[in-house]
Amino acid sequence: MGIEQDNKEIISSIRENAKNLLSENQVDVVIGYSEGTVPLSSTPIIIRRVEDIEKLTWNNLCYMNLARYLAPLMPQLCDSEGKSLRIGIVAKGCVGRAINLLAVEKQVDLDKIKMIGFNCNGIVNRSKIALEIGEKEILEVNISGNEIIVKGRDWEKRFPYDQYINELCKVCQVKSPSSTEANCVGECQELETINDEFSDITEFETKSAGEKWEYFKEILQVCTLCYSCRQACPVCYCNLCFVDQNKPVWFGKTTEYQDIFTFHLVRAQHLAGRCVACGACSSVCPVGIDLNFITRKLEKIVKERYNYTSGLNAEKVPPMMDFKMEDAQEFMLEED
Amino acid sequence: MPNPYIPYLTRVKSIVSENKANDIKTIELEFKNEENYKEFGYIPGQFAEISLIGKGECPIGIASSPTEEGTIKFTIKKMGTVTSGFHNCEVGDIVGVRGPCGNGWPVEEMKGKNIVVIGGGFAFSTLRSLVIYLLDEKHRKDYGKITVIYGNRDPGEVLYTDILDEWKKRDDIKVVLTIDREAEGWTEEVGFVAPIVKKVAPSSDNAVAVICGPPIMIKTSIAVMEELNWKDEQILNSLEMRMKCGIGKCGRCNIGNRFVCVDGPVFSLAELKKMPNEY
Amino acid sequence: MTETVLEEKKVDKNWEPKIVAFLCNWCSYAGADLAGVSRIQYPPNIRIVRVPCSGRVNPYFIIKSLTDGWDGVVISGCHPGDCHYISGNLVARRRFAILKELLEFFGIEPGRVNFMWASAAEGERFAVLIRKATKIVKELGPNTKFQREWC
Amino acid sequence: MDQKILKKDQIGKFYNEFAGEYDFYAPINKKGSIVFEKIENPEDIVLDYLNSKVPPKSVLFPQEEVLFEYSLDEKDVEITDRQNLEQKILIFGVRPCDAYSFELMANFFSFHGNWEDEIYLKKKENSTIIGMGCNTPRSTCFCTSVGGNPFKKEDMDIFLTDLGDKYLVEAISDKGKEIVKKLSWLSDASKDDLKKAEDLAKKAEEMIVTKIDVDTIVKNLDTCFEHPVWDEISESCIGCGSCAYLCPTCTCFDVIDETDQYNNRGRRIRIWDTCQSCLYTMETSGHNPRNTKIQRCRNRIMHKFSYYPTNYDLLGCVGCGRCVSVCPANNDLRVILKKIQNIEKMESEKINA
Repeated sequence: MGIEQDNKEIISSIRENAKNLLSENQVDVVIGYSEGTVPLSSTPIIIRRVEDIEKLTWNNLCYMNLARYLAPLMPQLCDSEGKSLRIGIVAKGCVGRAINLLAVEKQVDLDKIKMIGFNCNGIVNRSKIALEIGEKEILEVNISGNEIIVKGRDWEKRFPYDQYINELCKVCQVKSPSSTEANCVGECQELETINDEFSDITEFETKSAGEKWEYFKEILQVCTLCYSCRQACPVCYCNLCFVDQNKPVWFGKTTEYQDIFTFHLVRAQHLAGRCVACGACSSVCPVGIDLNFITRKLEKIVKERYNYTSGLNAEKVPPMMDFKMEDAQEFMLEED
Repeated sequence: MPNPYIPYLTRVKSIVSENKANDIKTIELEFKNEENYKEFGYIPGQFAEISLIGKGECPIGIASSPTEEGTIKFTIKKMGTVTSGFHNCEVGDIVGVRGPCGNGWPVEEMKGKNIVVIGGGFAFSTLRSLVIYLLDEKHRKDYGKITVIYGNRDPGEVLYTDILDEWKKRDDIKVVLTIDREAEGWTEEVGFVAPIVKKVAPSSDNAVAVICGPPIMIKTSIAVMEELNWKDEQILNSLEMRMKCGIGKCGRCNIGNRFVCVDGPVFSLAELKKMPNEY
Repeated sequence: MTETVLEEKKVDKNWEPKIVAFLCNWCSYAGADLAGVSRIQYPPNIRIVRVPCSGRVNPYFIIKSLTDGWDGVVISGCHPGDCHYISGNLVARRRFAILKELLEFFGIEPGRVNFMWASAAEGERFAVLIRKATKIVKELGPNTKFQREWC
Repeated sequence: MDQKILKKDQIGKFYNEFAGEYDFYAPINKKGSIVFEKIENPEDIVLDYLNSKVPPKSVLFPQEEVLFEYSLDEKDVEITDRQNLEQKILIFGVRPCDAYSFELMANFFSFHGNWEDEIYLKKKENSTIIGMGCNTPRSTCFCTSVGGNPFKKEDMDIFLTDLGDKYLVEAISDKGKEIVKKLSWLSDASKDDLKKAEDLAKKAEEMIVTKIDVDTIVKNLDTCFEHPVWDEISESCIGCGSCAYLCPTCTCFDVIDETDQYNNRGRRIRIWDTCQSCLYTMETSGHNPRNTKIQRCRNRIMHKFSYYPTNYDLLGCVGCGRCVSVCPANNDLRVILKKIQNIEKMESEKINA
């Protein structure tokens, strides 16, 4: 069974469920993905009428995390009085995780949200492909069998699917939303805990401080501080981001490395125990920085220290909102 | 032309606290290099980008009138980083001034007309500038009757009390002060600005009204003026917008295709009605 | 040993690190006070910022201190369980744990930022720990990572 | 004869002719993205590229630019103007759309007579633009719809056509003619070369398939400020700044003071800013005239396709397609424009239905 067949089944199940929700008047709108207009992309779309259901689609380029559109709530998702409409949302595993986390943080009202769950089969690593293709224009991307077929004007290149999906997707254990039947139609599961693999991070940790500094300097120096990563992140919803605060001005906004570095460092700190491993930040980065590498470190810390994985359910309190008397404190300075 | 982002350097000559809450101060600046004052030549209603070097810059309406020669004044309310910085200033501190920016009140076109000045709160600063300009010996004969209606929240908030007292003594200007709610010792009008305008009912014959204040005051006053048969062209407004450069380059103060910092801040109601409602 | 390290880094032997210390009002600040009153010597490299509680120390403070060029940061609060605000230091501890690992991950020497507990009665302990922190930072040499080109 | 030939293996020699006198900017490959940077080694120059990721506006209007420097004393301040405006700049390998964007920006920065942006204009005046035709425009390009052309030569000083292993060199402006005259070692172009260049130009133009009726759009925008189409257009926008940052004609900036507090000195700089950011128009009082995504998206489109035509009689878009290919949410400008173009049609359909 190839990816193509998978996707066909996913699309038909999404459309079927979305249609039922809309026609039975269980929801007012459905947020989903539609076919992108340029290769290696897809467009989030809001469906209001059953007639438009055919616009919904799924391919392995639906990298945006749709929970982004829930918090902060857009005017398009509100009624005339500014109250939230009932929303159906096409949810892969990480969208489900984001919604759960937003619910824990009291940012969304789960009663008004219906997830349309399905078993996600991975997201193509678009920056990796774009990087390998280099300065040639990609005109078409198809996924067939177990290959990603990339076509240009007079060339074609094939990539093995399982190697060219996001690193996160390779080790993903939450493929469908972790949710109860009440909040979800379609595929869902109830997860207590997962055991993530962090071999790449562990390997990196063995490097010296100097090497690490140089590595990040190398990968972050192309950052243009467009803040796409922040904007695409489903759990970055502050009204006033720390980089924009001016009373006091915490950090500079120039493209000098020091400022880029502090932005990414502090952004990462804010995602401790909150990152839902959707990879949206990496996928949207216009210069192709693998930001997930940083947030995965956070996941690892939180997992190791507090045995917590974000967004598996809408009850468990995230570690940064909690504390225990017996938390490890081996890092504290002690007398010899 | 030289680098337009470089400010003139001035020194703080005096600082006056204007209200009871002590969050509005008038700062008087004198140019470090006196010749700059001539270059600066401004008209009432214009603003300047004033900066504390190292802290930042902000656009503030010029409160002094060009007829008060030698120095310029700004009335500043403590709001953000830069304005708070100004509140911590001492006499002798250096302040950067860039400008004058904007179009200002059209004092030339207003010649020969009766003038109604409606202001509210601390937005009265550019109106102070205008009235002093009009009352100056050189200009007084060019203009007709002057009526000033000035509203505030409470008596402690009334700015420029000395000057207002002076004006009240004169017979060629009518000054109506009002506060929102009754207060002890207050002998003048009580009520919002709009109903007071209605009560005073300035005639629209050969007249111009200049309005500056909080958005809600502008809105309600305009409604009253329309009731009193004022035409859109006779009503002038001074708008506010966020600005950085003050010279039409940084892009943030556009309302439709007009930039508040160079095409404004003074727009007639007729012009405003043509612009999208994005201010 | 410190001196050989500094030599390798081509730093002036007389160089002394500048360390900013965020001390909680109820324990560590009093501890520092006690150390002073009891005439227990500790290095003069630290500049103290008194905060109401170690829970008040926003990670921004620490990162901003480093980017502003301080050579080291010390944060000290009450021992777990002794917090004047009951749990402020426990909340802070989680934050610090993550920040510490994260800074290390980004390649900032772990010794730049040091956390410790010291109660109001522990003047001696406070002095010992400050001595230790100063030694660690001195061995690391000046914090030049955030030096800007134009400065 | 005006047309000359520059062989691709002579690029090093070409570079050396200018390196001393000019700051030589050319496209380089920086971690997989093509950007224009100052060249130290001619071998870094990338010759085979579609178009740069970051537009060459970054040369004349860099992401961060010093406005002036200052030193602070206890009670005094000294301001030093920036010094290096007289430096001659040469930008090599600019595509026609981007070359046109320099003209647009010059128009913008010199608008409002009293206040010209001397920094940009001076730099523009001192720069020489060596452009290059687009043999293979991208599928996202639509320069022909906005008055451009993959082989438009007007806005350049020297125009190059890629003929495989060599370039056809044409001097366009007087400045360019002077330079070509100096480069006496360039060989003359043959008739074949000219013919080939002509064919390439024709082929390139045919390759641009996106056709947008800009006149209708400009006309429609006059009346559709409150139209519900904007809800739809802004639906998928996430409010990042990529489109504005990578747009060759976006000029908005923020001004900040940076102080080196231990040395009592600092500098006032401007950095790129974007109207898509919520805080962009937020006033200190808390009032925000463009508070919602709908208004911000509308402002961006209106600015380029309505305010620019009204103010300067020019379009604010050069059709480079960068925003189309870079938008994380794939909020395609071409689709947006089509929607606006079809507003009347949509409405009549609604009435019929």
